[in-house]
Order: sequence, then C-alpha cells, then structure tokens
Amino acid sequence: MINIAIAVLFLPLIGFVVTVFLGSKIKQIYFFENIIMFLSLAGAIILAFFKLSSFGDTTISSEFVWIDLGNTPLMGDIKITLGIMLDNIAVMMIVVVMLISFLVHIFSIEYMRGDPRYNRYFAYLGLFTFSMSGIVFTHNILMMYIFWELVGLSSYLLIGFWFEKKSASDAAKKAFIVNRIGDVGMFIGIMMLYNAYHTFTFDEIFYQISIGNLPFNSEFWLTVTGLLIFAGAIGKSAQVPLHVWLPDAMEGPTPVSALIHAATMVAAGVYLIVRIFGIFTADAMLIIALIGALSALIPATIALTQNDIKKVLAYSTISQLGYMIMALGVGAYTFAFFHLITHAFFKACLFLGSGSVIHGMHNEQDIQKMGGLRKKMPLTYYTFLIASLAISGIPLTSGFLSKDGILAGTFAFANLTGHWLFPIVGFFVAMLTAFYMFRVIILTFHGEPKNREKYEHAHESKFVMVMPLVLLAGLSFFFWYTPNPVNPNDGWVLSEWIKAPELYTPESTRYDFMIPDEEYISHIGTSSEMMYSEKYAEALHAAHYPAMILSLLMAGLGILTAFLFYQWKKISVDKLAERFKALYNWSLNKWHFDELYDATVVAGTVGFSRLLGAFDLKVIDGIVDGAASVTRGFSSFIGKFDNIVVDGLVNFMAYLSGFIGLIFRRFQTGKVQTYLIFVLISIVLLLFLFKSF
Amino acid sequence: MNIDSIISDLIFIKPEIAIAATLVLIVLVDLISPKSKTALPYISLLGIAIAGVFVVQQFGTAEFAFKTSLSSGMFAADDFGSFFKIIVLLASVFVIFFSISSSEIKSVNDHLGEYYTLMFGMILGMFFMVSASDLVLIFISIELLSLSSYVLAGFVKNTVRSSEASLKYVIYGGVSSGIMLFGISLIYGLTGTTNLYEINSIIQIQSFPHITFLIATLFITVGLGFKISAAPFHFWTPDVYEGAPLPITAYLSVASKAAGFAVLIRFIKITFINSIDHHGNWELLNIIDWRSIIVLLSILSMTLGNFTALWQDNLKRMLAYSSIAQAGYMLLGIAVLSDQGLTATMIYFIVYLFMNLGAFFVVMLIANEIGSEDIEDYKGLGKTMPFLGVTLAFFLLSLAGIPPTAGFIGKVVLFIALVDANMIAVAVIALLNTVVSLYYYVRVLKNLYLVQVDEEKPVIKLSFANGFVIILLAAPILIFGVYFTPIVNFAKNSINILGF
Amino acid sequence: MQLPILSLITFLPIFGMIIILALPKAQTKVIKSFTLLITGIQVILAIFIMANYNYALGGIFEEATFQFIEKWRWIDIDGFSWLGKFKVDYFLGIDGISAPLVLLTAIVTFIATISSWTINKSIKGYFALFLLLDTGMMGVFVSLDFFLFFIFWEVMLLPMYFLIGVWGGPRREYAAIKFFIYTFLGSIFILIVMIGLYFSTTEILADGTRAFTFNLLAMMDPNNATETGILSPLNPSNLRLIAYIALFAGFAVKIPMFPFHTWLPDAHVEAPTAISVILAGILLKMGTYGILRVSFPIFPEITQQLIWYIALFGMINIIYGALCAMAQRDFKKLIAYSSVSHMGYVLLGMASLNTLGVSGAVFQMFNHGIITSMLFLIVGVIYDRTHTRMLDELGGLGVKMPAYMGFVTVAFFAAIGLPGLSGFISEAFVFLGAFGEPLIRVITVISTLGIILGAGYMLWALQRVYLGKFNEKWEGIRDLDLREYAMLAPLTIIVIFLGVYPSAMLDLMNTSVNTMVQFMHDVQVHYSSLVSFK
Amino acid sequence: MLNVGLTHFLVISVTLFSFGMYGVITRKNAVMVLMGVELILNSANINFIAFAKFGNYGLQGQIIALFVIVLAAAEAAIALAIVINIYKTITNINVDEIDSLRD
Repeated sequence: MINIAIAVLFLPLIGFVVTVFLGSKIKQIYFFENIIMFLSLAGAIILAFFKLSSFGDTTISSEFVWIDLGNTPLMGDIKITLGIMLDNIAVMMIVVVMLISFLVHIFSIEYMRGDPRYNRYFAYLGLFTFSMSGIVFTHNILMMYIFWELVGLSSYLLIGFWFEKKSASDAAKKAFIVNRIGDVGMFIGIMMLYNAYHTFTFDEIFYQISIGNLPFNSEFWLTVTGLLIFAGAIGKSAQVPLHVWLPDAMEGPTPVSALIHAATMVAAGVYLIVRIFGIFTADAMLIIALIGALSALIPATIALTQNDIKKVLAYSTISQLGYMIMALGVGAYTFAFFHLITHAFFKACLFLGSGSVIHGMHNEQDIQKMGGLRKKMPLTYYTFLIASLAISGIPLTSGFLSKDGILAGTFAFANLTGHWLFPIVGFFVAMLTAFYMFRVIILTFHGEPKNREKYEHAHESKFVMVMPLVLLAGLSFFFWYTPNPVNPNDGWVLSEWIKAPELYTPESTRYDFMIPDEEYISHIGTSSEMMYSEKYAEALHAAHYPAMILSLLMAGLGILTAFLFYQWKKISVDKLAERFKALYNWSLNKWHFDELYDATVVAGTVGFSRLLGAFDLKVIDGIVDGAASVTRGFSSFIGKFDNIVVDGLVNFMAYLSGFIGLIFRRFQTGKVQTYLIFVLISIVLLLFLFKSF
Repeated sequence: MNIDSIISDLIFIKPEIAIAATLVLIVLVDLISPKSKTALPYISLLGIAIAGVFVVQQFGTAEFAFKTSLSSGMFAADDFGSFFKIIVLLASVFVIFFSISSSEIKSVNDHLGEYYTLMFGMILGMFFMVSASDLVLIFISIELLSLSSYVLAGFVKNTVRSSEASLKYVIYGGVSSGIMLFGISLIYGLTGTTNLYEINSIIQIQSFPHITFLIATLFITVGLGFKISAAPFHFWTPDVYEGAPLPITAYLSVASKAAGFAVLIRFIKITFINSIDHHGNWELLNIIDWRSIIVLLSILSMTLGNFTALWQDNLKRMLAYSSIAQAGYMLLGIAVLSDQGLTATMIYFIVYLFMNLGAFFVVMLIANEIGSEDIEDYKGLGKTMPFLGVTLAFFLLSLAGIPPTAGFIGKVVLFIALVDANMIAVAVIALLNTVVSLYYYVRVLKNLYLVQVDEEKPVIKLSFANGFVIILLAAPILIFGVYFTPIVNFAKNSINILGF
Repeated sequence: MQLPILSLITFLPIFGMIIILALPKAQTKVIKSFTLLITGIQVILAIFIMANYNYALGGIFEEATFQFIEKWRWIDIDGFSWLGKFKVDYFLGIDGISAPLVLLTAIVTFIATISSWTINKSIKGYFALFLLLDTGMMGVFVSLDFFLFFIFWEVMLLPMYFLIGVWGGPRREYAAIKFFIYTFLGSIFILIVMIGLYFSTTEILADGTRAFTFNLLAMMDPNNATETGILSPLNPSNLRLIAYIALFAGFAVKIPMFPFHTWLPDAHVEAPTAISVILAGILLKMGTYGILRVSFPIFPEITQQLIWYIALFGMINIIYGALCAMAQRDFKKLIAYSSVSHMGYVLLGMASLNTLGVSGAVFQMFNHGIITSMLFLIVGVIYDRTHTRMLDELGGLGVKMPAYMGFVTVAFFAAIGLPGLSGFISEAFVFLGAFGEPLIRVITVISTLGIILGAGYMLWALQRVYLGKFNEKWEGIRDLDLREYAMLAPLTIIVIFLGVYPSAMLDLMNTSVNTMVQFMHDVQVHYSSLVSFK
Repeated sequence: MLNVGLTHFLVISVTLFSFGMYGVITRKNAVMVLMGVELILNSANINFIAFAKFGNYGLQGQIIALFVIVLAAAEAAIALAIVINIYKTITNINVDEIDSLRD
C-alpha cells in the first residue's frame, strides 16, 4: 500500500524533472508526462480500491526521520519525520486529484497545442500534481505546510504561465502573496502546536490535545491555534477576505483553472480543516462558519453581474468553497467533504467546458459576446448543462446530494444553537447560484449569437477535449455516490467511506451537541449520520426533508429568474440594473475588495517601504544629516570636503571632524608670533588647570 | 671631580666621541678636497657604524659619567639611553640614504660638507640629550640639536619656503628654549641643583611653593613639548616640516622627536619618582599631576593632529600633522606612568621609525619625479609608479594601524598598557582618533589607485638603490607586524634607566 | 603529526598571491587560471575536511573536541614585571559552527573566481587582492585565538576596499571608503574588548604557571577569570555589559544590523559582481559568526539578559530590510537589502539560545551565503548584457533566456523560503526556535511578517525583470554561456540538495549547536552563582 | 642704601623675561624679535646668578650663566644668518608678513 502511495506521489515529480530538463531538447516529451499521469491515476485507483475494500477504517501510515537533532538540551528529542498516512479521506481525495489531473492533462494536449512553452506547461502540471498529492498523503502538519507552499509555487508558475501579459504576472504574484498571508497565519499556528507538543505529526498532536494538554494550557489559545491554521485555509481556499486572488488567477490557462483553481488546490483548505477538524473549539468553529458564510454569499452576489465566463466560475468556486467551510463550521463534517468531491468533478467539468468554449471561440471570454453556441458545440453544451444542474442542486445530480446535506446541516445547527444566519445565507446563495449559472448558460449557448464572425468560426472541440467533459459530466450524477437520489446517507460514500469525525478538544470547549452521549453511541453504534450526540442526529434528521424542499425551491426560483431575465427577456436586465445602479455596480466591481486592498494594504506597504527607503537613504544614512544641514551653511568647506569624504553617518562624522579640523586649522596662521601667543595662553591655561593639585 | 675621573669617564661616551670625531673628519675632508663631495655620505655612514658598534657594546652598562656627587652625574650611560641612540642612528642612516637621492639636497651640492657636519651636530646633540641627567646638560644638548637643525631646515637657501621655515623655527625654538631655561633657573633656585637625581632627593624631603614649582616644571615642559611637537607646543611643526628639505623633515620627525621623548621620560621618571612597585608602576611624588598633564597633551596632540590633517593637500604637511598625532599616541604610553607604558612607547618608536621614514622617503621620491607634494597630483600614480604606490600605501596603513603591519602592533601594545592601567576612556578616545586618521591616509590611497586618470602615462622606473632602501624600511614593518617578539624584547630589555 | 590542513586552506591563497605578483602583467589568462586552480584546491581541501570531520565532537568551549587543531606558540615573551609572560598562540581549529562556514567560503570563493573572469582592468592586482581577501576570510573562521582572529578580521578590510574602490561602479570611491570606515570603526570596539578580555583571563600553561591569554576557549571558562580583570565576571561592575554591547556593535556592523547597515547597499551596488558575491556570501556571515563564537560563550550571562534586544534587532532587520528592498529601483540594491532582511533571521535564531534556533541561525548563514551569491550572480548576468540594473528598464527577459529563467526561479524562491529549497528549513528552524523562547515569542510572531514581505519584494522584482512584456531594447540578448552555467549550476544543486536533505548540513553542526546551547545554559547558572557569591 | 636682596633680582629677571616676551610677540622686525629672545635668555641668567649668590649654591649658577651666554651668542649668530638669508630671498624681514607657510 505504502509503496503504491509513494509511487503515486513521486511519479509526477519524475514527470516534472524529466520534462523540464528534456523539454527544450525533445519535442514530444509531453507524452511522457501524460503517461506518467496515467500511471499515477491507475495507482491512485488501485490504492483507493484496496484501502476502501480491504482495510476498512484502519489508518495505514509510514514515516521516516527526515531531520534528527538528537537529544537536545532544553528542548528534548527533536526529530522531524516525514510520512504518509492513508485513511479513507486521503485515498478518496487522491483519486479525485489524480483523475481530474489526468483529465486536465488530456484536455490540455489539444488546448495548449502550439504554445511556445508547451513542454514546460506539462512539467508544471506534473509539479503541481506532485505537490497536491503531498498535501493529500501527509501525516504531519509541517509536511502539509511544505507541500502547501509547493502548490503555491506551481499555482504561481501556472497562473503566470503567459507571463508576457502583465495581467498574468500580476495575478500570479497576487495569488502567491495573498496566499502567503494566510500561510503565515498557518505557520504561526504550527509554531504554537510545535511549541506545545514538540511534534508535527497529526496523531501525536491529537493525542496530546485529547489528554488535555493544550497550547499554553489555555482553551483560548487552542481556539487561536485552530484559527491560525484556518488562516492557511482562508488563503488557499480563497475565503473572504483573502479571496481576491482567485478571480485574478483566471489569467492562467483554462485547464489550469479547472485543475488548480476549481477542483483541487483551492479545496486543499477544506481538506486541511477536515484533517484537523478535531482540534477546533466551538468558538473557532463559529468563526469558521462565519467566514464560510461570508465567502459563500459575497462572491455569489458578485458572480451575478460578471461577464467573463471564467470569472463567474471563479466566484462560484469561492462561493462553493464557502459552503464547504461553512459546513465544517457548523459541524456538518461529512457533507463538507462530500461536497468537496462532488464539487471537484462538476466544477472541473464547468471549467473545462468553458475552456472548450473559449477555445472554440478563439479566446473570447466575454459571455455578452457569445450566444447560440448550443448548435455549434452540442457536447460542450450538454456537459456544461449537467454540471450546472449539479452545482445548482437539482435532483439526480451529485450536487443535489451534497448541497442538500450542507443545508440540512446548517438547519440543524441553527436549530440547536440559534444561529439562523447560516441556513438563511445557505438557501439564499443556493438561489443565487442557480441564477448565475443559468445566466451563463443562456447567454453562452442559447439565444442568438452576438458576434457573428466569431460564431461562424466556432466549432466543437476535438475528442481529447470533449472526452474529459463527458467523463466529468458523468461523474456529476448521483449514482456514483448513492443508490437513493434523495438521500445520500444511504450511499456508500457517506455511510461507509466518510466516517464521523473524531473530536479531541476538551468537552468544555465544544458545542453541547458535539458532546457524545455514551449510551446513545453504544446503543446505535457509530455511523456517519449519527455523529456527536442524539440531539444532533435528531435535529439533522428533522432538517433533512425541509431543507431539501426549500433548496429545491430556491434553485428552481433561481433558474426561473434566469430564464425570465435572459431567455424570455420578460424583465429587462438593463432597466433593473439602471434602477439598482448602486447595487449593480457594487456587485460588478466585486464589492471593491481589490480597490480597498490596493488603497490600504498594498499602498500602505509600498508607501511605507518607499518612505523607509527614503528614510534609509536620507536619515539613517546620516544620523545627523541634522548636523549636516547645519553644516550645509558652511558650503565653502563642504564643497571641498566632498572630495575627501562622504555623506551619511560617515558623512556626519566627516563633517564633524572636518569642522573640528577647521577650527584647529584657524590656529595655524603662518605667523610665528601668533603661535607664540598661543603657547603663552596654553601655559597660562595649564597653570590654571593644574594649580590646585 | 678631577681630571682623572673625567678622562676615565670618557669610555662611557665612546659613541659620542665617535660622532664628534666623524664631525671633525667631515669638516677636514671638506676642507682638504672640496671637490669630492660624494665621499661625504660614506664617511658619515662609517662614523655612524662605529658609533653604532660602541652603542651596542654599551648595552648592559649602567654608570654615571662626570659625577657631580657620589650617586649622581651629568651623564647616565644606561640601556634606556642606548636604545634611543640606536633609534637616532638608524634614523640617521636612512636620512643619509634619503639625502643621497634627494633632489633638494643635490641642488646645494656645494655645501654638502656643511650639511653633513650639521647633521652630525644634531646627532651629537641628540646623543647627549638621551643620556643627560642634568638639566644644564639637557639644555645645552637641546641647543646643540636645535642650532644645527635651524640651519638644516633652511638649508636649501634659495627657496622661499625653506628660508621661511628656518626663520620660524629659530624664533619659535629660541623662545621655547628661553622659556625652558627660565624654568630650569627656577628649579635651580628652589633646589640649588640642576641634577635630576639630586632634585629628586631634595623634593622627596622638602616641600616647595607649589605654584613656583609648577611654573618651573611647565616651563621645562614647554621646551620638551617643542622638541616632541606635542600640542599645544606644536605650532612650528607643520610650517617647518613643509618648508624644510624632505630628508630633514623626516629626520626631525623621527630622530629629534625620539631624543625629546627620551629627555621627557628621564625628566619625569628620575625627578618625580617616589617608588616603583614590583609590577613596574611608577609611584610619583605628589607634586605635579603628571598623568593628567600628559593625557591632556596627548589627547590634544592626536585630536588636533588627526583632525587638521584631514584638511591638508600637501602630503608633507599632512605627514607633519600625522606625526603630531603619532606623538600623541606615544605620549599615552608615558601617561600610564609605568614600565609597561614606557615599553609600549618604546616599541611604538621602533615601529614609528620605520613607517614614518618610509612614508617620507616615498613622498620624497615621488616629489623628485613629479615635482610636487600635492595630493591632487598623486592621482593615478599607483599605475605609473607601482612600487612606490604600493609601499606608500603600506607605510600609511601602518601609520593608521591596520594589521598585519607593525603599526598595528605598536598601537595594540599601547592599548594593552592603557587598559591594564584602567585608562579605558583614554584608550577609546585614541581608538576613535585612529578612525579619523584613516580618512586622510586612505585619501592618499584613493588618489593613488581609485581615481581614474584618462591619459596613459609611462611607468616610471625606480633605481635599484632606492628600491632597496624602501624594502629595508618596509620589510621590518611586515615582519614585526607578524612576528613582533624581537621588538618587544628589545624594548623590554632597554627600559632600564640608571638608578632604578 | 597530522597534516596542517587548516593552515593550508588558509594560507594557500597567500601563496597564490605571491605567485601571481611574480607573474608578468600581460599573462592574464595564466593569472586567472591560476587563481581558479588555487580556489579549486581550496574547495577540494574543504571537502577533504568535511570528509574527515567527526560529527560526534562538539567543540565550542572544549579544546579537545575541536578538530584539525593546530596550536603553536606564536609570540612568547617572558619576564615582564607587569604581565609575567606575554604570549599569543597560533591556534586554529574548527567545530560544527565554523565547519559549514569554511565550506561556504571555499565554495563561494571558487564561484566568485569564475565570476571574476569578466574583469578586464588590472587583472593582476585584482586577483592578488582577491586571494588576500580569501585568506582573511578563511582565517576568521578557523582561528580560535582572539588576537589571530582580529588580525584576519582586519586583513580582509583592505583588499575589500580596493576591490570595491578600483573595480567598482561609478560611485565606487564613496562606497569603498564608507565600507572601510564603517568596518574599521566596528573593529575598534572589538579591539578594545579584546584587550579587556585579555586582562581578565589567565590560562594554565604547560609548565603549570598561569599567564594572560587571548585564547578564546580559555576566555569562555569562568574558572580562568582573574580577580581584578576589568572584564572578569568576578568583578562586580557593569563593564561587562558595556563591553558586550561594544563587541556586539563591532560585529553588528558586519552583519549588518540596523542601524549600522547603510554601508551595505552602497558597497553592493558599486562592487563588481564577484565582490558582491563575496561580500554578501561570506563577509556578512563573519558578523554573526563572531557573535556566536565570541560574544555568546564569553558573555553568557549578559547574552541571556539581552536576548530580547538581539531578537528585536533581528526583527527590525527582517522587516526593515524587506520594506527597504521593496522600495528599491536598482536590482542590486534590492538584493542587498534582502540580505539585511535575511541576516535578521540569523539574529533572531541566535537570540533563541535553543537548539532549533541556533541550528536555524547557523544553517541560515550557510544558506544565505549560497542563495544570495546566486542572486548577485543573476544580477551580474543581466548587468553584463544590458549594463543597467534599473528594474524599470528591464522586463520580460524570461522569454529570451529560458535556461537563465530556470536558475532565477530557483534562486528567488529559495530566497523567499520555499520548502524544498534550502532557505525554508533554516527559516522555519529560526522561527520555531525563537518561538520556543518565551521572552521573544511576540517578536517572533511579528517577524513572520517577513515571510510575506519577502515574497512581496522578491516576486515584484521577478515580475519587473523577467515577466511582463519583453522590452525590445534588449533584442538579441543571449542566454547563459558555459561559464555562467558553471557558476549557477553548482549553487542551484546545493540549494536543492539541502532543501531536500537538510540533514547533510544539520548533522554537521548539530553536536556543536547542542554543545553550545548546553554550555550557554550551564555557564549562565555558573555565572549567576559567581555574581551572587560576590 | 637700599638693601638689595633676591627679590629685587627676581623682579628684574621677571621684568626682563616679560619684556623679552613682549618684544618677541610684538616687534615686526626679525632682528628685534631676536633681541627679545636674547632678553628671555638673559633673564634666566640673572636668575641663575642671583640664586647662586643668595642661595649659597656655590659657583654652579655662574658657570651655567657663562654657558648660556655662549649659547645665546651662537644662537644669535645663526639666527642673524638666517635673517640675512631670508632678506636675500624675499627682501623683507618683517616677521608678520612671512606667513606663506600656513593652513
């Protein structure tokens, strides 16, 4: 098992190394990368199959000592291990990653053809896949951080792949730096964990917390630690307020957006929370839920008005990730991960579909200039439609299952704790999602083409591009996950594969409903539906059907409105926009987040650095330019003095010494009699000085 | 005191006799064959060599010559004196080498006889100075030195600046020695003797009006301060150094300064000593606060010397100020008032001899070629005169005290002595002064190497003899910079002043 | 007797210098090749040293556990009534703190020699001074006698002055003198403290008598303290504190620590590429090395008192350097300020006084040496082709120079501290270690800002130079040639290798770092008992 | 008859010394300046002789005075020669105006 995992992990790296070094020599080297990806996918599937079928709930892990500082004074044994941990979540995730990665590779063969850095593109994809697998497999948080940064690198390289475009390189830079902000939080969290437990390994950290050993012996700091690590997830999963990088990241090639910025890397934040779910206190979870809710809501409202097809999808991604984060925050752990998987497939499908459209339309991304493409690109249309239905939460799709679960979770949570904000946001966003997705579909595929010329040239994409679409659309149906299209809990994914989370936090820090009642568990036995306590199970059960019906209503409402607006044109969009101009612009301008950050953080930092730079040049560089400015009056000697010495602190000293020297020079008049007067004065002074001795 | 004892005492002044004899020989040779000026330097060198042999032989003796009483005399033949005689002789040898190749001296070739005669007059004066233990002998020998050097400073008669230097020197020197003599007369009046040892034994038991004694001592200090060009008695130094012929400037800056230091040390140590403990710390009589006075003079000297040197464009003048500053450093060693400090000063002197003479010599050779001592004219010389450039840089860096030159060792030993005496504040001031000094030394380096010169000038060849002399000066600096045991030993073994 | 390998590696360049001085001026090829040969041999010697290095020995304060020791009496003068015996030892040896730096010096000097190939003015003088500099640097890292240490410390001043001043850019005179004066000023404080320590320490000689000593190891042992020495721990005064600050300031100039850093940007901007490489790659390490080797073990009790301030200055360096870097328009100046920032990590790590922090600091010294050398070489490559370093005038170069771009990416991301490249582990260790010390925890957290800012200025620079629209002005710019590959490839390999397998370096220093931490801890207790005894 | 004692001599010598100093500092003519120097030297001579006589210190004081007179003569000779020399080169012996060597 472990060997297969290692192979799955390192094969893409080999692909990267080989491709990057031979890229300029051998034109066809990208085939190698694709073969490698196929092998990795095969490995991942085998891995998942064996793990899920034969090993049940056991966690298989293996580690080796990477750095061994031995028995150190003050800090005891310091060993840093690297290792692989395989549990159900990891193997499911790796299959998702490898599958989408493989499909994106295939898709890219055609999509990227003719690019001058064709081979390098595949190399980067390989690097990304390697890094992402690292995140999935890791058994400790430092290694998580390492690969966390490495996916950041590959994301940087791929967003900025067309770095000749300033916007692309800007976006790449922005993505990396914004991510870094979150990462620093995560790193501080890691420091706190390490400081408390002297280990990075998840198991050991969990064990220590479960025996009541908290960072700085305080529940408060446990909350803080959890939130700091969550900051990493905010960055990587593009949650508010660090979401600004993701829309810009659409500057990268579209397949990259599908792989990294929709399906896998951005989901890593969710994956991280899933991994360490057990250490979050109730306070931390509330904040997580809040961030998630905001991230679900705000981008959804922005997506309503965007015209760039990829931007719409990007905001939708943030919104969906917000759902997942919110779900985790309200304790709907299993649904969050479930949504992560389903979302990965249908969002990848949407992105690749948009890629197909863009490819077909010769790099046109503005949906206002499309239209009627249904006829030209039928396969793309249908797959896109299926995926859109899935994201909107229409029955028979996978999205319906997972989204409904999340909404039910928020419902139950609200019921138990009184935080009704979350379900309200959840349902509202469900409507918005349905609306903007169908807005895209209608504007892109339905109606009359707005740009005749481009329309004429549009064509259905080649097989290698359409095949992944079809596959992913297929994965958006319910039957892969459960036999019952209305209840995911009947399916194998939720009932067998995703287990209820283990909690390690002290019970005093949890929500009441998350404190398991012993007899209940012994009575029922653990099953995913019956997490935490009886109270919770009942609430969830009660929420299930109301939530389903309500969500269906909201989705239907959204779709209907979209048709009213765009297909049947019953309501004039322009007029509406005119009437609510402020709101419209607010949405169109993405809530002015970018401007806000530019004006505050970026301008502040850059301005401050300029200031410091000038400060460094002018002030520090001459602690007394204060004295220097006084001396500037003596321009007669400064002019001469510049030859001798310099400015700055050195300068000051020079000026000062020069000044002293100047005074001393005054004595040297050249008149011997004056000298003698000085000598006499000196004698008198000396006498005066020493007479009292 | 009778004739017999005077004659028998002559063996203690064998070196002086050799010098005097050479002086006479030079006069005679010059009279007999006025044409053959080329022989004179060699005769001089021979005389110095003989004197040198005598001086070396005298190491280890500790006797009074010309006794005025049972336990004291006018002249103390001791290792301390011999040490400074060696310094003087070494300086003389090099200055004679300088004189041979100096274009200034060549211009007065007809008067070379007088030149060497006067130089030996100086040597003779210095020899007596460093051994004199009687204020009268001190005064007379200082006058002998001064009178010869007044003339030598203006030896290149036809140039204005040489004459001016000479005039200033003689007036300034005359007044200084007058003041000193007045001070001596006051001491004589108070104690009835001019012998340092006797003064010491008298002031040990008797008390005197403090002000009078202070005035007398300060007056004497003026005369000595003039010789060692310590601030605030230094005013003549830059003008005379700039105006005098370069070999003489070099000579004044080393030899005559060394003699002045020897007198000052002897004067302080013999006259004011109360006791010396087993660590070699001098316990002085509670009359004059010598430590404060010397610290004051020393800080003043180095600060003034260094800071004013920053402004100099004439390299000779800059070196004049630098030598004032160097005197300040050496005074620090005396200020410690211990054998350790004394040793440090003596070690510094050995090093100073080589580096200062070396710097002056290179400046002279460059002036011979380009006819200027102006720093601005040094631009790009590093290329046209590679050897001179490198060696000048080396000497200047040694003066600044950068390892691995002997200049560094000199300073380190000095600072060790200061720190051991807990004079840390003084040490810090001195160290900060070395930073200032770096400015102007490096400025020369900058002009030599860093400044771009557009025109290509041909490389100027250096004669083998001059190169050899430079190496003779530079090699010890490097060698002693890395392995300084010999100079430390030499100085350490020479601190014995007669009577202690 | 074993081979005096440390003397060999230290004085080999001097030998080379003498040979070069004897060679005729016109034989530039020979001079260059010969220098390359000398530095190459140095690398081989360094590797030989590493191969024979015993990882189990700690060093730091115990002579017996130092390796490749050479100890001869250099100066030995008896019979001073005031001192007794004056002695200075020629005492070389390495431990886990100095070994990485010896290796670093050998490697960086070798690379810098290759980079010096483009020097075309006074070649003979250049390489002679270059080799002299080499000796000075190597000497600092191997000497264990303070006097010797100081001499080596000063010896490299002068060649550096000339190398910047003669072969530098337009404002080279200014930069050179600034460097010279700053460093000289710093070393003066070192000198005075050195003398103070000399009088506070005696050492038992072979014949059983005691003598004052410059031996650094003897100074570390409080049992050697004299009763009356001014810097003796037995002497209840705050002079030790003042001396510590003076010594620290002396070393801080070299690091360079804020506010003593202003010489650095000027020196870097004006110096030729190879000299910038040496300056940033090796010289800066001397400051932090000095603190680790001298200040910390000799003044452990003061160090403990002041770690908050050391960490504070580390933090200021990190953030201030990063912000200044961001404001620069000159590529080289930007890299120079990045050094200020990166050396801040070293200070922060040292202040932690625990294994993780100190390992991180030493490792960061090595890594920064390698990474910053790469960065300066990268700037040099551009400057050779375009003769400008202004960020705004470049742009889009990545298109035309793909191979170069690969190295650039590695170097920049290594500087950012990307995992998988060597900078990451050292920075992470510094932070983890510093966070482990409660006193400086808050400072550590604030310092993590440096991670963001570092990414900020580096990527911004990357974008302005290599990404974006290609500036047509540089049409016809060529990719790397073989020589440039030879400079960049080895460094890249080191960066990646140590990123993946940091133990290679960490194991080398580990025992010593642990010894050091233990020693600092134990001896602090000891010192405090001394003071309370008083 | 006035009883002449040590004090009188000392007053004279101090006066002489001061006059000498004053002359050195104020006179413009180099020869006059040199005269001032002579006065200073001779004021010391008076001291020596007076101290020798009134302090009963033997003949040493008088002998010293003789030495000083000789030295003063030598110095005067040399100084005058130098003054002549400077007169030859710049035809001016005004000490005040000879200041080409200066900072």
